[in-house]
Amino acid sequence: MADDFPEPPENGTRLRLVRDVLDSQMVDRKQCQSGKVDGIVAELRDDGRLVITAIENGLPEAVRRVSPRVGDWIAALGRRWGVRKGEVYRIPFARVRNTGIDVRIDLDAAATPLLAWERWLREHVVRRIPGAG
Amino acid sequence: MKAGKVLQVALGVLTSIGGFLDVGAIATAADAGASFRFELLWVVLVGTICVIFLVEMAGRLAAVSKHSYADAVRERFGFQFYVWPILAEFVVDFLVLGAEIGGVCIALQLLTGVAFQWWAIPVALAIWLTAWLGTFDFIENSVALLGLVTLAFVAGAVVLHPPWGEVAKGFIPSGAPHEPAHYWFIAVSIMGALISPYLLYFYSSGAIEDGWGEKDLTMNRLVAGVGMGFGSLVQMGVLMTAAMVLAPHGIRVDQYGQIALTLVGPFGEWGYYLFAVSLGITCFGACMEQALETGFIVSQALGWNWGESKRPVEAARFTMAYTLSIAASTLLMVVGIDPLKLTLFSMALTAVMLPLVVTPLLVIMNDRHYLGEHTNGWLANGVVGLIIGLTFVMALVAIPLEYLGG
Amino acid sequence: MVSWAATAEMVAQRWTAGDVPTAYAHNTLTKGAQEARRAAAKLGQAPAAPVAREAQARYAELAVRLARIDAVIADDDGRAAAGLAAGLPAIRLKLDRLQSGCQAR
Amino acid sequence: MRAPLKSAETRDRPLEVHLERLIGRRIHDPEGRKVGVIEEIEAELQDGEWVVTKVLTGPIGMLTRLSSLGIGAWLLGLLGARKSAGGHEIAWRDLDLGDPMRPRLRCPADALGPPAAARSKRGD
Repeated sequence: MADDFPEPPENGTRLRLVRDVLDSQMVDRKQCQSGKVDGIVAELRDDGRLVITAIENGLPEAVRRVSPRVGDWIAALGRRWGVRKGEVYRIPFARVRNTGIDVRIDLDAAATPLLAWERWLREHVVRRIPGAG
Repeated sequence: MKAGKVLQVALGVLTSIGGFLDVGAIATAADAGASFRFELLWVVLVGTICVIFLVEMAGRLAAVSKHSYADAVRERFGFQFYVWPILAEFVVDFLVLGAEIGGVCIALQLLTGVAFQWWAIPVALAIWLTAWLGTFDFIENSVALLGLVTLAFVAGAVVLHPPWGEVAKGFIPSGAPHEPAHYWFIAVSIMGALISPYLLYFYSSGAIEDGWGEKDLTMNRLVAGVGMGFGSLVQMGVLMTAAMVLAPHGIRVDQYGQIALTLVGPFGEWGYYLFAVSLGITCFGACMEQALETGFIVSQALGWNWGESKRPVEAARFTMAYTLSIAASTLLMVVGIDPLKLTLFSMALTAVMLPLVVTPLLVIMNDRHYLGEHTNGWLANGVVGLIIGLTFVMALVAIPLEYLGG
Repeated sequence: MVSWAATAEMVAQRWTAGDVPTAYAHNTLTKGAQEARRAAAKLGQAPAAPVAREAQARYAELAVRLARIDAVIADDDGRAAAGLAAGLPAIRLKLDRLQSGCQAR
Repeated sequence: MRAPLKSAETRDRPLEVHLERLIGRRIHDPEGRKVGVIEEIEAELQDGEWVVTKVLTGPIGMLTRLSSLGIGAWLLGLLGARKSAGGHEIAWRDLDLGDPMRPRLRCPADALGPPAAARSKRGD
């Protein structure tokens, strides 16, 4: 855990998932903008409880909320040409902290597929143009 | 207020004046003056008041929450709502950027006589290079300060000795003296050009680029009120010169080249080149804003790292977004679409999508998570409510009016 | 179309006064002549009402005159341009009357 | 990256639910009567695990999601919408998510009690 990464909340804390988590900006351990929360995954346990296991990031998942067919189509496009192969990336909910408006995620986004497009464009396109910095 | 702060406010006001005009504002104001003399001045005034409130709110939202309007709309209304305004904004950006590039090309055609299509690619390269190498501050301040040349329209209007009585009457809202369809079509186009969605998206992103905080709220209000207020004088200057030079001869605006005559009237040969330079600089500044805005809304909608103040390497996806946007819009000019027709069409399209963009503002500006204790007062809420009502009316009448009076 | 006639008239005057460059005058006059020809052709398809025939003739006359002004300007002949431009107001008035005549009916 | 599921694991893996796709779904009670549209989902931290506790429906749910109970309630009042048309807070155990796409209420609609009024003035 990074030093400034927020501590886990105490028991009994309540969370409004749509307002406070879904579509929120994800900020990683190094304060880097790492995408939006496109989905929230939960598991229906045998004892009937619905436990939240992860949040998801990926354009196909966001678009599926508008139209499942178009979402699947984008995922197929991604599989053929995408840098992330149309995969939706999951972050365990234990690594997620809701702080005010943004959502902090306890990982280094640069080492995950979250910034795959950023890395690919930087190495294959941007760095090759003079003045890119 | 400390000296540094005063300088910052002065710079903010000057850049608002220099950056106020764009191709839409010039085309609609000249058309209004040529067709109805001073009758439509009140529309520019009402539009400017709306702009002042919208710009102040966009700046306040970003200064307090460090989030832009695009961020806030997606976070609060969800992707399934936000995908529609952003797709509509893409189409409008694509067209308006094409029209702005067209404005620069026309200016170069006026200066050199070489047809405007030939200038499309060089202009696109100049825009891209400025965005690639420049920082947000450099672009905003340099281009907008050059934009002060547009004060030539104000000077032109004064030199022509306008009938001040008739001018004053023009500020009182009135019905159409003749050709009602054309009258209300221009009125909607003026409002569409002034209250454009990019205001909310661009100004909130700009406040974040400039690193504004709660201590800058007073400056935000001054820059919005004084800057935009004086900025509208320039647009009124365009309208008044057209009213005094074109209207008496029954010249209607069908082509940008005709608008050059508005400054040739008061300043002769000087006026011709002043117009060309004003058009070129104004549209170049607007090109920079439109191209960056495309980068802003994509990045903020999908949560990417973004920022014109960052080097391209530090925000690869953001820079690719505005690069593709410039390339795509340039095709419109290479193909030789008439910039004035493209401008008026994109103004009408803007009017149709405005409600989708402005309505969420009423919710967000009253959200304590974003604004803390700086949420809207009853006045601001009242004005936003009026603006939303206005945008719904404009959306309903824009297309029929384009057909009837366009 | 009256607007284009008036534009051409102002451009020709401003050109002779040296206020606008030749290329600008050429672009504007060519565009005006093109619009006049298009208006004449459109009227050509309309039913042969006398007013339509009259308007078509005036548009054709306007197109020819604008092309001739453009030509003399290209030859840098200021006096000829001014002379030809002097005939424009007459055409414009006729077009005005025809247009308001049509609207009145 | 999700590890590919091994065949043994798929059989006894608990049912997975995408909560974001529940938003906007209409809930029906056992007799098929409409109860309301899901607008917000609330969870609570219980022994290290976030457990879904209740679902909010109707305008109140949406206004809570937009965190604009204050302006929202004023607008609803302006539009003459009766406060009682606020929507419901449905406890999780009263919901049957056998088919996540068609959430059903386990008890009849009227057993839910009166709809929640827009309580807090300032958007909490």
